[in-house]
Amino acid sequence: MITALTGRDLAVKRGERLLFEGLDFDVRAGGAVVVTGPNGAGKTSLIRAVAGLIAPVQGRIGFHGPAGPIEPDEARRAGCHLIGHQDGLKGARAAREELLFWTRWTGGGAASAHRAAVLLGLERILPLEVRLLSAGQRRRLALARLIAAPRSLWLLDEPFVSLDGAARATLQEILRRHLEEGGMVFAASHEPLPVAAQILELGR
Amino acid sequence: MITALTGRDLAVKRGERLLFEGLDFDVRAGGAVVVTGPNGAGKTSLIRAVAGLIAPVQGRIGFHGPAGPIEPDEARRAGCHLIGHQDGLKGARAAREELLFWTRWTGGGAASAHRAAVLLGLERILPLEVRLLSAGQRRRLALARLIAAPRSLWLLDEPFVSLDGAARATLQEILRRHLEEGGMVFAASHEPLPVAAQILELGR
Amino acid sequence: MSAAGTLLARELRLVFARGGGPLLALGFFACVAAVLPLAVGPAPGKLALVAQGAAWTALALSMLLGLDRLFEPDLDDGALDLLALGPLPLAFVGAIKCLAQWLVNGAPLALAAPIVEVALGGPPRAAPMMLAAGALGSLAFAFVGGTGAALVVAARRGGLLIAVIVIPLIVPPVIFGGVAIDAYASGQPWAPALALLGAYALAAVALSPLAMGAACRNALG
Amino acid sequence: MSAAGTLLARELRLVFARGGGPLLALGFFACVAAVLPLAVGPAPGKLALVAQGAAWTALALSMLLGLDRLFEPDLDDGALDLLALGPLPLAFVGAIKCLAQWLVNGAPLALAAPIVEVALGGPPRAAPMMLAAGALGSLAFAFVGGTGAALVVAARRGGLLIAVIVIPLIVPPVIFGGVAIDAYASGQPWAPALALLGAYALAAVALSPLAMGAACRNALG
Amino acid sequence: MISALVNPLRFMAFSRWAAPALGALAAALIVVGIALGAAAPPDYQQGETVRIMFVHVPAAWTAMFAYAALGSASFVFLVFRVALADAAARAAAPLGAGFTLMALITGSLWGRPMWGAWWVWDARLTSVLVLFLLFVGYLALRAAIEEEQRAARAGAILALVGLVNLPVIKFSVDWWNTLHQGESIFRAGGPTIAAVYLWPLFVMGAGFLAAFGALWLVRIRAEVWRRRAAGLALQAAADA
Ligand code: HEM
Ligand SMILES: Nc1ncnc2c1ncn2[C@@H]1O[C@H](COP(=O)(O)OP(=O)(O)OP(=O)(O)O)[C@@H](O)[C@H]1O
Ligand SMILES: Nc1ncnc2c1ncn2[C@@H]1O[C@H](COP(=O)(O)OP(=O)(O)OP(=O)(O)O)[C@@H](O)[C@H]1O
Ligand SMILES: [Mg+2]
Ligand SMILES: [Mg+2]
Repeated sequence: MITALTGRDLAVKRGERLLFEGLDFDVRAGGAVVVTGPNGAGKTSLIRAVAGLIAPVQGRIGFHGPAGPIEPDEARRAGCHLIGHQDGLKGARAAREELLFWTRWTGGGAASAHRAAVLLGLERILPLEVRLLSAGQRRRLALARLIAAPRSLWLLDEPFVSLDGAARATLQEILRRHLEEGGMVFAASHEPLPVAAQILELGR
Repeated sequence: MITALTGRDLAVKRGERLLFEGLDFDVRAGGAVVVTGPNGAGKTSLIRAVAGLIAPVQGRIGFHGPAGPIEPDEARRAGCHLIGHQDGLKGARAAREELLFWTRWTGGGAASAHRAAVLLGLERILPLEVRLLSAGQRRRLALARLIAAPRSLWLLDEPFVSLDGAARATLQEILRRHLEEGGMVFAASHEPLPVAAQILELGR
Repeated sequence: MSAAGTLLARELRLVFARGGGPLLALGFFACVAAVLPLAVGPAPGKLALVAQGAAWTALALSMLLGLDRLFEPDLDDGALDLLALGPLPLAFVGAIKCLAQWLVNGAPLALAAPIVEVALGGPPRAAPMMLAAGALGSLAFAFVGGTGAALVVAARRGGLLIAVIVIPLIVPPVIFGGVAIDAYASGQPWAPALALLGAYALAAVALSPLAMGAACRNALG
Repeated sequence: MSAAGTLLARELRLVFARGGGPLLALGFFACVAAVLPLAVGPAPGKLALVAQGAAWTALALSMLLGLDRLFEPDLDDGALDLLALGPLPLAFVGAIKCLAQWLVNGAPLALAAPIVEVALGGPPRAAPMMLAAGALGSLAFAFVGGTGAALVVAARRGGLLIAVIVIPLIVPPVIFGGVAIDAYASGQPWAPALALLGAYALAAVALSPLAMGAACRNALG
Repeated sequence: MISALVNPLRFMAFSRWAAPALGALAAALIVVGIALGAAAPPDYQQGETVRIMFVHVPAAWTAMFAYAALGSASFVFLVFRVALADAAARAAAPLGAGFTLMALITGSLWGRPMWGAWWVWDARLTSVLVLFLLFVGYLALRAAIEEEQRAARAGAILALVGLVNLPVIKFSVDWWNTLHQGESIFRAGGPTIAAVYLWPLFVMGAGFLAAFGALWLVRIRAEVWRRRAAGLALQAAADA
């Protein structure tokens, strides 16, 4: 259970290009950070760095639990969840299979997976192969996977992409609730989030 | 050169599910249609039907040139361009390679490809492999491919996805100009287009 | 540059990127040539008897590699949609893909076949026929294999189906080639078998594009 | 269900979906068995001489099929990111993938090997060793091949590298197995060769997960 | 006849009596064939085993005929978009697989005494095995594609492509110095089999073909019914 996330003096490089440096942030339980900036500024890269998928060339990312600092790898294994530009869903498998697998993999159970599916209005499409889903349905499936897992730190890379109005509202509601319950959100987005959040502006 | 697109009494099925029926639309040179509706309503399917990638179960789609009706296949081969949820770009190839290939394939030349790249601010990233691009940069590359090709009917499936403010503005400008020049736009989108357009509302 | 030319250039690059180009096929081919003797064991002459057959088989199998990547990626990432909106019919697109497959994998394999055959201890005099049969055969394999790949892509089920569907189709050319090589090596009349192989290759080149085009269309829907 | 169990279940399904499961490998295997004789020609007995070697080679090659699909899809569609955020270290994930590969392809191939060997006209008495060597060998091939696939995916280059990287790694087990089978069939002492094969397999199972884990990490960055 | 095949209703009417009639004919022919075959003297070199021929050869012929039927039905479906033709193709495949298997089994039963081996990798034997694989592949492909129409089209294309194998089977014996019997019946210059064997062979052949025809019609009818049922189910789902 992660209760705080801190970044200190972060710098991330892709290839030879330095995307940003000297970046600091603090998120506490119930808090959110929104990363904004033009295309290619480094939002996704920052999120991946927090997820431990990219090593920053400088600075450090710290995770804290109720009982003080947690070893980052451990924190990520047990406390983080990610929604990226790619959703990691296999087109040839049934939506239900994928939802169940990822939920279990991240420590959730069939019950919570089912609840998530209902919340996002996926019941009807669960039997379909993922490749048959519409873009928005697919995105909802990824979101269902997120909320079905008992993880407190959500890393969201443009979570609203290709959602319709109704789904957006649902997601905003979900985010609000997650924060109320003491979760944390670290999101990259081109549109404002409905929750009070620290804004990290990259690429200026 | 397509100067008019008409749909009459269209019905499209996916699997056993009837997405919509009795759909009519008319687009003339300089005109636009925007397809709206909730996720899974059938926007993408409709666009793919117009592109000839899905056969409607009923109704007909007609293309007209200055000299009267054009045989659909022919019209699509010479006059249509498509931007879908998937961009068909190969991650392992350089952005420039992909842009040039698709431009040539759709009848454009290196010059127009270059102009498009400049217009969308892609010069710097053209040498990169596509997989290294950010989501928005990748989307811009797809857009560059679209405007570099001398084709009058644009089929756009959520063209604004993952573009930043600046890029959105550019795209809106591009759309405006395309219409002024007598082009046609057939778009699916969850957000309103900046141009006067006939609205097709699916899924009610 | 003509549309066909552009497409061919792209396909050639993709085959390279995908399979490491000729080197994958050749590597596999060489691997067989290297592994077979090891597996057969040192006893001299044993291998020589089947050298031509082994080389021919290895060539046929090498051509099957990477078939499942011929159409699937383009279908999955949406490139096939745009190819369908291009100036050339899908049949033509399929043909060009197979041609690229042959240029990058088939031709080098045909050139390597005699070497492998001799390396396995086969009679050097069989070499020319290895080359001829290799060239024609790989052409047939490329196009027939492409047809199988295009049919299977609609099922989104890769390997098994391709194998089940393509194997029956490549058996005839394998037979013809095997006979031609055998006959040539043993000084019997080889022309008829080679002619049959050529005919099959021609038929494949001429007809399978239609099948591929129809199959791709079918997969797109 | 434990995380490992869930993952294994998924991987098994994916290997099935990807290659049509055992049937792809078996189909390829059968294809070799069907094509080789045709290529070699009808003259009886010729083939029998190399039956074991051919079967063993075919098995080794069949195990190489679909290796390039072991990690690449998960990397491309972002699944690997989420696997990295899971409860198990990537090394473990890699090991499970290879295990699935072996369960779905390797084991059935081992079972089929004696049949193919006999079908090619080899001595039935060699069958037990075909089975033993097949089981151990395919295990080694699965893990070594997996390592190669992981290394390659980090380099984003398909087949070529796999061939170049994996082939040298699988040559030793191929030799050991070939020798063991040969010795067993001809009544010579076979234990040492088989022991070597077993040792290699064990080493592969023990060490390659570390390599895979590191390679995947490196691919993600 | 053709029009009857194209129009489902008239086909159903026609097949209602045609199927049983063909079945009866098949039964009669096969009984006579068996009798003639049993009456035929043992071959001077093959002995009693020669009688296997009376099953083996007709089975082989019927297998090839079945594939021809599959191919032509597929052609009609692809070109003229006749749904019934697809039903016919689908119905023919399993039957063809069955007869092919029969030819393979009887053949290898015959091979044991004649060649001292159940199986040899000979061009004809292999090409028949290929025929079997083609039937299997056709069924597998159809099974692997969920959507009815898509599966039908893919299958039809495959069936057409597979037609190349028929001449290979037919002429493999000439193209390759096989162990297998050369053309001895339908060959330029008349048959080389003694009349005592030829007659039972022909009668059995006709019987097998008739049997195939009967079974085929029955299966097509079943397929048509299945589709009607599916259609009704959809209707119900839509109305509900
Ligand atoms: C699995 C083994 C075998 C298979 C798959 C097989 C297959 C076939 C096929 C497809 C035909 C039809 C050829 C045609 O009419 O064009 C045929 C005909 C025939 N087979 Fe076999 N056969 C097998 C074994 C044998 C054996 C062991 C014998 C006896 C030595 C035999 C004797 C014949 C004869 C006499 C004919 C009729 C000759 C002709 O008109 O072609 N077959 N077989
Ligand atoms: N090997 C490389 N060499 C140079 N630049 C690279 C390399 N790899 C990635 N980049 C650059 O790094 C940046 C990655 O940015 P990132 O994906 O984090 O952007 P982003 O803020 O998420 O943008 P978007 O809003 O489009 O998603 C891009 O500008 C890309 O061009
Ligand atoms: N084989 C199938 N069986 C049943 N339903 C299917 C099948 N294939 C596709 N569908 C449904 O068809 C619809 C396809 O919708 P489409 O992709 O056109 O939606 P869309 O309007 O583009 O949605 P989005 O806004 O999310 O992109 C989806 O609801 C999907 O679930
Ligand atoms: Mg991004
Ligand atoms: Mg859509």
